Amino acid sequence: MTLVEIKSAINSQFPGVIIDNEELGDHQLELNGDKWLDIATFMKEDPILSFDQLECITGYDGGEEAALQTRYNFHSMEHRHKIEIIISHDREEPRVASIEKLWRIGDWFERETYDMFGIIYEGHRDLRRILCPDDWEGWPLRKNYKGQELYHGIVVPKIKEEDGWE
Amino acid sequence: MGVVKGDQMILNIGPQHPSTHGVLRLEVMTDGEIVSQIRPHIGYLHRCFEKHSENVTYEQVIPFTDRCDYLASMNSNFGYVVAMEELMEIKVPERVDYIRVVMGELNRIASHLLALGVYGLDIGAFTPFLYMLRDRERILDMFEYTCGARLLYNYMWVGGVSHDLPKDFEKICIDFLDYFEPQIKEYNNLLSFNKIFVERTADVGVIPADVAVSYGVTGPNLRASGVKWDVRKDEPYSVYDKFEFDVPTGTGKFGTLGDCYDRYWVRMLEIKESIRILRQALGSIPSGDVHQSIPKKIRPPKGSIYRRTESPRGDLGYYIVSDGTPVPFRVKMRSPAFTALSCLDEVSRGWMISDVIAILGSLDIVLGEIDR
Amino acid sequence: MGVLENKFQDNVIVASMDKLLGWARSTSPWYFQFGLACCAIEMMSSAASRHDLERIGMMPRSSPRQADVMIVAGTVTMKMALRVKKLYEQMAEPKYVISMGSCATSGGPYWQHGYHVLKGVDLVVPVDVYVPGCPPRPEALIEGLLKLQEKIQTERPLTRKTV
Amino acid sequence: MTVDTLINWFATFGDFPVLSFILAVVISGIPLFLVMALNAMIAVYVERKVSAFMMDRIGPMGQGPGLHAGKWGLLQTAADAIKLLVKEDTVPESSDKFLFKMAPFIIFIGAFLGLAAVPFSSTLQVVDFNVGVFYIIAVGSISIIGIVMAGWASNNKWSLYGAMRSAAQIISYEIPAGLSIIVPIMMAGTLNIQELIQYQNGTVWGFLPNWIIFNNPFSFIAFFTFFISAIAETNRTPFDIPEAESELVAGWMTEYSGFRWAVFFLSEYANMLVVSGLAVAGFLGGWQSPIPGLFNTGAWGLFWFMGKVSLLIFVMMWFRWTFPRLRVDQLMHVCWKVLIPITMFNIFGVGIWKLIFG
Repeated sequence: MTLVEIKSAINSQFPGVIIDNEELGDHQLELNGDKWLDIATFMKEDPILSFDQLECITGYDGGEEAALQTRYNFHSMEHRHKIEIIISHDREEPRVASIEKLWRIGDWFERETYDMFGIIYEGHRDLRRILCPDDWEGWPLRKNYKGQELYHGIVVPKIKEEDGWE
Repeated sequence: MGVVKGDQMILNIGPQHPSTHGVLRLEVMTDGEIVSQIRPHIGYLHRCFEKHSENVTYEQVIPFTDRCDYLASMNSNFGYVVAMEELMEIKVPERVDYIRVVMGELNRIASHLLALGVYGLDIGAFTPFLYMLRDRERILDMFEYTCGARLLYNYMWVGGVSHDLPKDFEKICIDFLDYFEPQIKEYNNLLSFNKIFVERTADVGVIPADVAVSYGVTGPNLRASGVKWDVRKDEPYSVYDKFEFDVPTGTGKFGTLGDCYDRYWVRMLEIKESIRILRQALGSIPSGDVHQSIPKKIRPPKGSIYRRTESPRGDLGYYIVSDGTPVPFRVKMRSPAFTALSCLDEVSRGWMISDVIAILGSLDIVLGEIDR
Repeated sequence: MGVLENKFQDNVIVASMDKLLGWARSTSPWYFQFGLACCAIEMMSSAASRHDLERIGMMPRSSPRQADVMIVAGTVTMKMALRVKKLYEQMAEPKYVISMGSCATSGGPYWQHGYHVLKGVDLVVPVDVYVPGCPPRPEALIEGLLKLQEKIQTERPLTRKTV
Repeated sequence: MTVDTLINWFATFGDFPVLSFILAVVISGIPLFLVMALNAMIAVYVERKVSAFMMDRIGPMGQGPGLHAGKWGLLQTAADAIKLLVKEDTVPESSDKFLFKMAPFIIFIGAFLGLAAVPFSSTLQVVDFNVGVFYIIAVGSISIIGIVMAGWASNNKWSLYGAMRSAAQIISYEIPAGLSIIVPIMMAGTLNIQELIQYQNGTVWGFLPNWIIFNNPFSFIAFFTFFISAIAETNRTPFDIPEAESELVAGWMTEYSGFRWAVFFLSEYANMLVVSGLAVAGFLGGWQSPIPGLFNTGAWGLFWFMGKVSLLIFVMMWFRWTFPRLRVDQLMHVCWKVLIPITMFNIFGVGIWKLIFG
């Protein structure tokens, strides 16, 4: 299926969720995040779409002014077509529905994005940090991230030049 | 992890343990020897690949991709440059494509050899591991001859490769293949058809096809479950569509479809397929300049791309966002070992501790790639 | 050891005993199977058929209690740093540490932007020999081990230390 | 025998039985300990070399700076032993310290007592019991107490798993081992090891030495069941699940360092010697020459005995570096559902055989 067909399939089921964005590429589709769980369920279970494989979840921080985004790459083993869904979140309080129960790998991918960007996936059963330690501070992949100075008494940043070592 | 009940005990495997293949920690809830739940803890090797890529130029990302999947660095490079070339719409000379395929397949053999050998080690067989490492050493020699590095190559560049093939490389490579092909029989006699090995792996840790797809398991692990999915065939990149090769899938050779033995055996068959590809590719490398289409300055147009390639562990995807500057805005690596590890909990429930080690080994994880 | 360590005046018998102990320790430095990252693969290669660490008497042990040399092979992250320290503390005296590769030595390529990477394992455990390289070749690791053996041989474990 | 001879010799000096008994035991015990240490050192060296050659390596070569470990690394194990002797003796804070310290000695005692009844030659045997075979099997299971103590006292989960696996394994495999060794006992009609070996004098089928293994088909099978059980009892691959390196780190030895750990090593190799010695005595003619009637006297006995034992130990090493490891339930399966029925059948078969041909 092409993007247009997928687009119309989603649009007929959930009118008005697709956000028009001229900058998007061939396989990309920007959606409104409010009904995301329902749309995802539809995308997985509809026999025409049948996106049975969640390829990747990418967190995205557009910078100070822009929004945080979650980008989902889906692929259908059955029909061999693919699509990328983009959902934007509020910067102050990034929240979106979790799709962890639909695709089991969503569990770890969402945990990773939470760990790196602080995007909260509502309904996730076990939303903890996955790569960084549990007591790590800040969201490392946000553009305004400042690394912490000490971690359990160990110096984190490189020792500065004025200390005589570069 | 649930509440520990009367007879249960939490066993902590790792981060330092001989068979966690790196620094993985498994929190295992056991009842005697039987495992009731596993909680993997990863991130002990989180080296901030994605943060680094946002701070260095596009060319400089390549050495970091090397270090992610350190067993198949060529394939990591390959995935990145394929994605970049698609983003920049560069057409590379055919010679470059052939060289890349040769290197990628050689590295696939090397990676599978290590995976199979270490798997033998997990089951308790010492000697096959050293035999396989001995033969892997010869592949590394060829890489060293080509680009000077043994393990982390930084060989494939956007638009080309760093060095042309050295003198007589084709002959050396064919010599190696002639030497190597009979060795597979030795491995089979020593390990694959060993009764104890079959007993330990057949019927253990079955991943049904639908579970595998839901967990995003790819590569040999998915194919062992019977799903015929290989990016080289289904979404061909480079010049893979010019070669004739089969995609081996699991057949339940000694047990159930999708068990540990199938995952082991699919890798063994893939080595043979790689040899087939290599023989075809080595016979027909066109001549040309490998540097001619390397751009002076890499400045991709604004936009983003998600491209996956077939690394020895499965679908290796790169999500690259460009904002028009020479520094990537965002690079995300979709790691196949990450998804493979995530299904460990579901697959190992009800098996014994020894089986958990067997299942973990059969998934062939590389922690560098999981934690990035 | 414990009670006997550094308790004796320097004389010819103590010196020969020192020499014997130094010889024994340097000849059988069993290393700790503790691979972290890329360098662990090269460590495996050096133990395998072609390079064969057992030639110089090294044997892998997977329990820290029985090992003498800890080869820190790879990047140490913040999450791992405290574990590395604990493993070092679990080893029995005399214990030695080899920092293999530039990641373990200084953070290596992850030095500048690695918010989660420990900038050198010497921030948590004392290091005896640094082996440069990313990753070091097996030959380089063996060179480092030979240097360590030389160092052990010059030690005077029994002789009282004079300041 | 040595002990008896010494006691008799002391008796010629006067009548002090207790003192002469103690003296005799000590005098024959010290060489036994030396044999044990020497055995471990040689066996470890050989094992490292054998494994290296099997793996396409060269093993310890004593390469290194300054004073290295001699030609071909011959002094390698000596260096290992000295190093382990002076290494720090760690006792974990949370362990049961008394049991932790005791365990190596218990294991050592098990191996040591077993060694005392091994017939190195027709005269070279520390004690010649009238129930020697039974005695070796019995003291062989003392070590299991030590293993369970070590595993429990370490307060480490790996150790606990190792100890529990080891207990289950050794106790289970005692049964097929015991049942297999009944075959030679039935044939020779004695429990005394020397008499058992004497029984194997002469030829069978005209040309083969009259070893029990060649005597009839049942005893032939019995040798293999005994050897397999013996490997399992010494925790060697493919039955090394108690110390399975890739699963349990180092099993019940995980928390031990330095010399206590070396004692474990010592006992393991002594155990190998004991079980191989028993297999040789029971099935392979003990110190009897393989060419009936020739080279059968004095020191030749020692040579033949050690030769056969070394062969069996070599086979054990060969197994170790070739085979993968079984799982716990498969191990039990092999023991209870395969070996024990076979050995039972064997005993029955030998009984019938003796009735008809004996």
